[in-house]
Amino acid sequence: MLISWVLVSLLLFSLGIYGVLTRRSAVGLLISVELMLNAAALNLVVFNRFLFASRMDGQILTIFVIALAAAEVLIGMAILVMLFRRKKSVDVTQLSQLKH
Amino acid sequence: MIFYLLTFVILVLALATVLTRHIFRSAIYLMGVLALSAGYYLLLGAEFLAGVQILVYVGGIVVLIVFAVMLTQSQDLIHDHPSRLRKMLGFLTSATFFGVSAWALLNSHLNKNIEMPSDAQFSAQIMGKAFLSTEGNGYILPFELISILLLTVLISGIVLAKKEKV
Amino acid sequence: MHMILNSPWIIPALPLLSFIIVGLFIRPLSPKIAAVVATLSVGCSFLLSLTLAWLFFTGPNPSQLSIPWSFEWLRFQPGLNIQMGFLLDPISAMMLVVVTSVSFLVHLYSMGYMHDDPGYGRFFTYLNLFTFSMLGLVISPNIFQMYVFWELVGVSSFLLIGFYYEKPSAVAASKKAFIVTRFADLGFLVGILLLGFLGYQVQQKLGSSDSLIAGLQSLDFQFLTHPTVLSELSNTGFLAIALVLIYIGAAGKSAMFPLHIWLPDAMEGPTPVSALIHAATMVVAGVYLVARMFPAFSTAPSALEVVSWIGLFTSAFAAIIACTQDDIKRVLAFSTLSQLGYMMFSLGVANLEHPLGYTASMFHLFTHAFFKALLFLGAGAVIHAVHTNDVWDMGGLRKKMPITHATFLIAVLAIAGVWPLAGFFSKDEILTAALEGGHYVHFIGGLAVAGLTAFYMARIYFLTFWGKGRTKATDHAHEAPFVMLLPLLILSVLSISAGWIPFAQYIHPLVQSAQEHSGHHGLNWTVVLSGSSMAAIGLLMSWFLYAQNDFNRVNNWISNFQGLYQVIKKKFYFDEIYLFITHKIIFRLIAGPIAWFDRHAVDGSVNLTGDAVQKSSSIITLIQTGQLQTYGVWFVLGTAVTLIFFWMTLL
Amino acid sequence: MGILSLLIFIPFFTAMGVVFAPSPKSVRWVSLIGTGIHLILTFFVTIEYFNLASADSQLAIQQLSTKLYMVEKFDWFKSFGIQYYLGVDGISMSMVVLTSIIIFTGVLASWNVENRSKEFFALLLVLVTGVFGVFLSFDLFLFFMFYEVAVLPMYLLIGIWGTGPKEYSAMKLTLMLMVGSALLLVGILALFHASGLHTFDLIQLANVKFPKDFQNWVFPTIFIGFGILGALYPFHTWSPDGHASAPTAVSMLHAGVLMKLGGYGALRIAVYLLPEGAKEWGLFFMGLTTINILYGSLGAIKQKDLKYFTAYSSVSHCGMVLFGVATLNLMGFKGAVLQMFSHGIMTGLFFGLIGMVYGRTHTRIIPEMGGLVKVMPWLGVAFYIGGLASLGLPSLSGFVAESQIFMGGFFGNQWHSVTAMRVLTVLSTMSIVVTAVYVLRGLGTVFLGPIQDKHHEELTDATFTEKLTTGILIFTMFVVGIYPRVLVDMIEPAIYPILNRLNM
Repeated sequence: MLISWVLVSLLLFSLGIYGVLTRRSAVGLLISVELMLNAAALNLVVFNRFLFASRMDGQILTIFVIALAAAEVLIGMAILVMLFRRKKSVDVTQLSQLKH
Repeated sequence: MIFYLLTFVILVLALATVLTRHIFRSAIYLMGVLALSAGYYLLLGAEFLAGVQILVYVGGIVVLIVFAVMLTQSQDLIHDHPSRLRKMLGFLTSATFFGVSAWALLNSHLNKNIEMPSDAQFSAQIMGKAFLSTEGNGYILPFELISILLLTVLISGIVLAKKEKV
Repeated sequence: MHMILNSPWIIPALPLLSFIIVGLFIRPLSPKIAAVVATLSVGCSFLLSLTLAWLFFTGPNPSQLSIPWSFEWLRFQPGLNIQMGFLLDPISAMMLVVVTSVSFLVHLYSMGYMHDDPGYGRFFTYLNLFTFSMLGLVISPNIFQMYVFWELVGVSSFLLIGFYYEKPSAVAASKKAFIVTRFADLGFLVGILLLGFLGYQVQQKLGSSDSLIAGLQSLDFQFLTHPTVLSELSNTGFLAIALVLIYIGAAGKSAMFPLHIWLPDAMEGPTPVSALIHAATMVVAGVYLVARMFPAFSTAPSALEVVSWIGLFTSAFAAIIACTQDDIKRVLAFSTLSQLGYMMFSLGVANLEHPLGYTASMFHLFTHAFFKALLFLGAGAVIHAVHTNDVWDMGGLRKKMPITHATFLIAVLAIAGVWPLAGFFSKDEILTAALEGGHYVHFIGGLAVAGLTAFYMARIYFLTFWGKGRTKATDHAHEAPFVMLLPLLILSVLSISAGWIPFAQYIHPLVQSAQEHSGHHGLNWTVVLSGSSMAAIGLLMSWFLYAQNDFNRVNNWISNFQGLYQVIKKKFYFDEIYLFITHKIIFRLIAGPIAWFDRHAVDGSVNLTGDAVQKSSSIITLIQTGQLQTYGVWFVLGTAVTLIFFWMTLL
Repeated sequence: MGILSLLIFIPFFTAMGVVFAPSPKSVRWVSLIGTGIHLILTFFVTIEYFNLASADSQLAIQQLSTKLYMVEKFDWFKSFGIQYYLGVDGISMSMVVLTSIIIFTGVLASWNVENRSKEFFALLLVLVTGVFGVFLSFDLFLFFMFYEVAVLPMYLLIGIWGTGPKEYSAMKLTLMLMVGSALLLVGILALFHASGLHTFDLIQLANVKFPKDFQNWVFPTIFIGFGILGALYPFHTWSPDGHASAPTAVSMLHAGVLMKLGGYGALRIAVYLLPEGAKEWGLFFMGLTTINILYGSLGAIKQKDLKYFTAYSSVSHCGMVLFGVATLNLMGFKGAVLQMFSHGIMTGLFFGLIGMVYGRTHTRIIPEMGGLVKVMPWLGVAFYIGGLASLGLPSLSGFVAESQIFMGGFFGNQWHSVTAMRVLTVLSTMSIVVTAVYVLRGLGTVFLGPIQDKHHEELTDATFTEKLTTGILIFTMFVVGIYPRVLVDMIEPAIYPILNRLNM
């Protein structure tokens, strides 16, 4: 049934949010973001399959999502490396120069 | 039936990725989740998608994450144990989010038991044609854009991570 | 000759003109010419006012009040327009003559007295300003214009007292004089406001019925002294209060009891100033005001009571203090105070039925102006010679300054009330008025004061002119220059002859009703005898104590009631009391806290709002921890809450 | 471009001229010429006004709506009913004359402003443009726009060229005036909507009979909005600080003219458009302003700094203006406008002189100075004339205004209890004594007595420009003092419409 599929992806998405908000290390943060992206992509495919079975748009979009996820992780990692080199740690809680 | 099994396993793995203190182990669990969601795609009849998922996600992105974990092997953060307050706040936020969206979903019109239609004809040809067709709902423009995007990301990734001239 | 009658405004205009011209243009160039021009202008206005008075008194209706010239100055309300004009009636003509004559003589005198003073030109400009404002006050047809010139007179006295502006005591004295008179003017202003309001209502009511009243404005003297108006006013009940308020103004200017403290200190000014302002003209303005409002006062007997009692008390009070003072000018100041008290209480005892008191007071004002001016100028000549005010440093000047001595002696006898001189007649009139009016207390008080006056005046006379010179300065004292002596001589002639002018025939309250005037029915012999005997006793006493040049008798007198003597010498400590009230109470206990309150409470509350905003904003900034996760939390929670909120409203 | 628009925008063009002036020295001359031309033009406009207005001064008594002359009226924002509506009647004419004199003498007084004189004069002239705009505009929106133009340059002028805690006081001054104009805006918009006429035109709005309880809340809002600028009691604290740290010309202009906007607006908008509200709140504000008068003068006794001394005295005198407005009768209004004029001139003179004395002795603390009259007689005499005018000496303008206000307060009106008004009037008449005390004490210590400070001996007397400045102001005070009909005839016809509307 559609609702159970959507609930699952929603649950995955919330876990991703939990991960983003609590992880202290930047890498952990990226991992949770990946999780959220994957849940969103799943949701797309589910809706395409259940509601618009005759069309392919959902899946095409998922491919784009996957491509974007890749690009995002790459940039994330590059920044992470730079950060690590500067701060000698990837603890997100120390990055608070934007306070005021 | 398979659906429930798969869901149970994925949820356990997802919980593990989020909760484990050890970053490396969480990367591995992430790989598990992504692989099993490829299974989902198979269940939904999108074989090509499942292949892509396995290839790109699991093969590419997770490997990249593992590299990153190896590279930033700083002593203090092997065990990422967030403070109680952060856990509490994080849990509270995700719980409210889940509660509100689930409540919205259950009350919305999606709640009717919509069965999976049987006559779905998915195939890679149709998807390929759709990617390159120019009229109607063709995806030629996003297709080109995504390629440019990937190119810039590649270059900038290298530039960013280059070691500064000391 | 008749030109002066229909355009009399020239008299005040001349001093004003010379004030402006001398003040702005001539003074910086050459003080000498400035002095000459100033004196000439006052001289001409003196001659003009003399002819005006002569024409008026020998003219067709000598006792008729008329306003030959006026223009509309300020419009308050349709029924309340203030005219600036010239009022001609017996007392204003008399006052014109007095003011201009004394002022002219003082101008002449101060040419000599102020000869080597750096502010020579400035002195004459101030004198001219004073003469102008005094003349303006005397001729004002309504009480508002009188208030205007009242203030101007106050300012010019402030300027003249504070003439030696380097001396801090002179500055303090001028400040004190101005503030005390200003305080009295407050009462005067409130009186005018009340009177204006009452008059306005009566004018509205009576205006329709009586054509004469309709023409008048509610602050004009003609209106305020009109019998029907007065009867209307008196039954509003407020008339007495208004008149007492106005009397406060008069009391302040004539230095009556509670507000007398500024006159002794006003002696800081140069002597010609004291002669002109604090003897002959300004201080008399209060008496003139009460005389001008006399019909109103007599319809409110309670107000008259106040006037008479304060007058009597002041004259007695000042006479007692005068006996103990050492500074010659302060003695004269207190004697002026007591003579003013005389005039006030003589007005107080009079009323419309038997107006002898009114005539007597005016007569005394007239004569007093001359002999008191003479006394001051004589004292000025003495001070000019020995350069000190203290009587105990003088002595034996009889031989060195014969003319000054002679004129001073005449003035002393005049003020003491010895027979042929002016003082005798006017004082005797006052005492008869008190006696006939049935005010026995006033009569006895008056007699006692007459005795005391004779005593302290003779004391001063003997201490300065008789006995041996007590200090070196008296040895080479020399007679004053001629330009100072001339006014002395003229004044002494006036002091002698003024008594013989048949005053009662001309000066009496202008009662519209054709009531026949009680003629000048000879001297009341009982009063003459008692008055002269009291004067004689006073003279002998001081001859006995002070003339023999050995003062042990005086000293042992003083020694046995030492305490009382000190209290009197310190002028009953009134100066200290007033100083205490103003500095301690007003400045420290009221002005201080207000300034503090303003700085901290009101200003503080403004800053408080500023700080409150500051603090609340700093609390809000706590959310900005700079960490991404916190923003995520607030973001998601925020959206969730708003979603829930909207759903609540939708369901 | 009618005469009135010219009157408003000459200072603005001079400001532009100043910006393009070649050398800093020529900046002063350009602004002087500009304001000079303006003064002459004002003179001609007054003559023009007199022979226009004298024709119907008799029938002014029964008029219900203000009779305007030299009107310029054309649409601006048609959709909102906003018009560019200029006109002049007795009250605004006297205010324009006052401002023109003050700005001319202000420019003269700030003759030796050295740093960034270009911006200084430009800002000063823009400020004056706003003030002229306020006095001549009869469209509420235009009024408010010019009101803002008048208030805003204040911040920069005090913040940059001031002395002492200039940032703090500039900030405080501007913020408090902004609160005032916020209240004002609320009032104006309330009027606009409640009238239903879809227009901001003052004259038309006056004919609308606003409901009583509407007036009961809008009147205090507008009155307090203007009161804040007119130094009403609790909101006056910006005045001492603001004036103390403002440069001479700015505080001359501010105390002399800007505080009059408060009084003018209270009379023109608050009382004229909302008579019922005025009757309701009249006694309350009269009580408040009595505190204002006494409080200001008593506060001034203890002040050590000359500028605070004058600021407190202007708080007390502006209180008298609002007192006159609150009496709601002919003499009160006339007295209020007269007091605005005379106080404007007086404070202009005072602050100008303080600037000149400060330029010489470099101290404004009263006890530190003494016996200056021997060294600078002209300034001493001018200071004393200003002081005597402020304590209400007849033959000077102060007395004429104060006597009108006190007489008005004493005569009362038929809506408030006359005894209460009389008590308040007597209380505020006491201020003439307190003013005398602090004026004489202050000036006595500064100018009379022996010279305390050795190197005060070789100070110089007034230069020509300073003599000109003080001369003009003193001459005006004497003219109004000796022959007040000059002003009274101008103001009285304009007061009657406001009065008739109250009695309607």
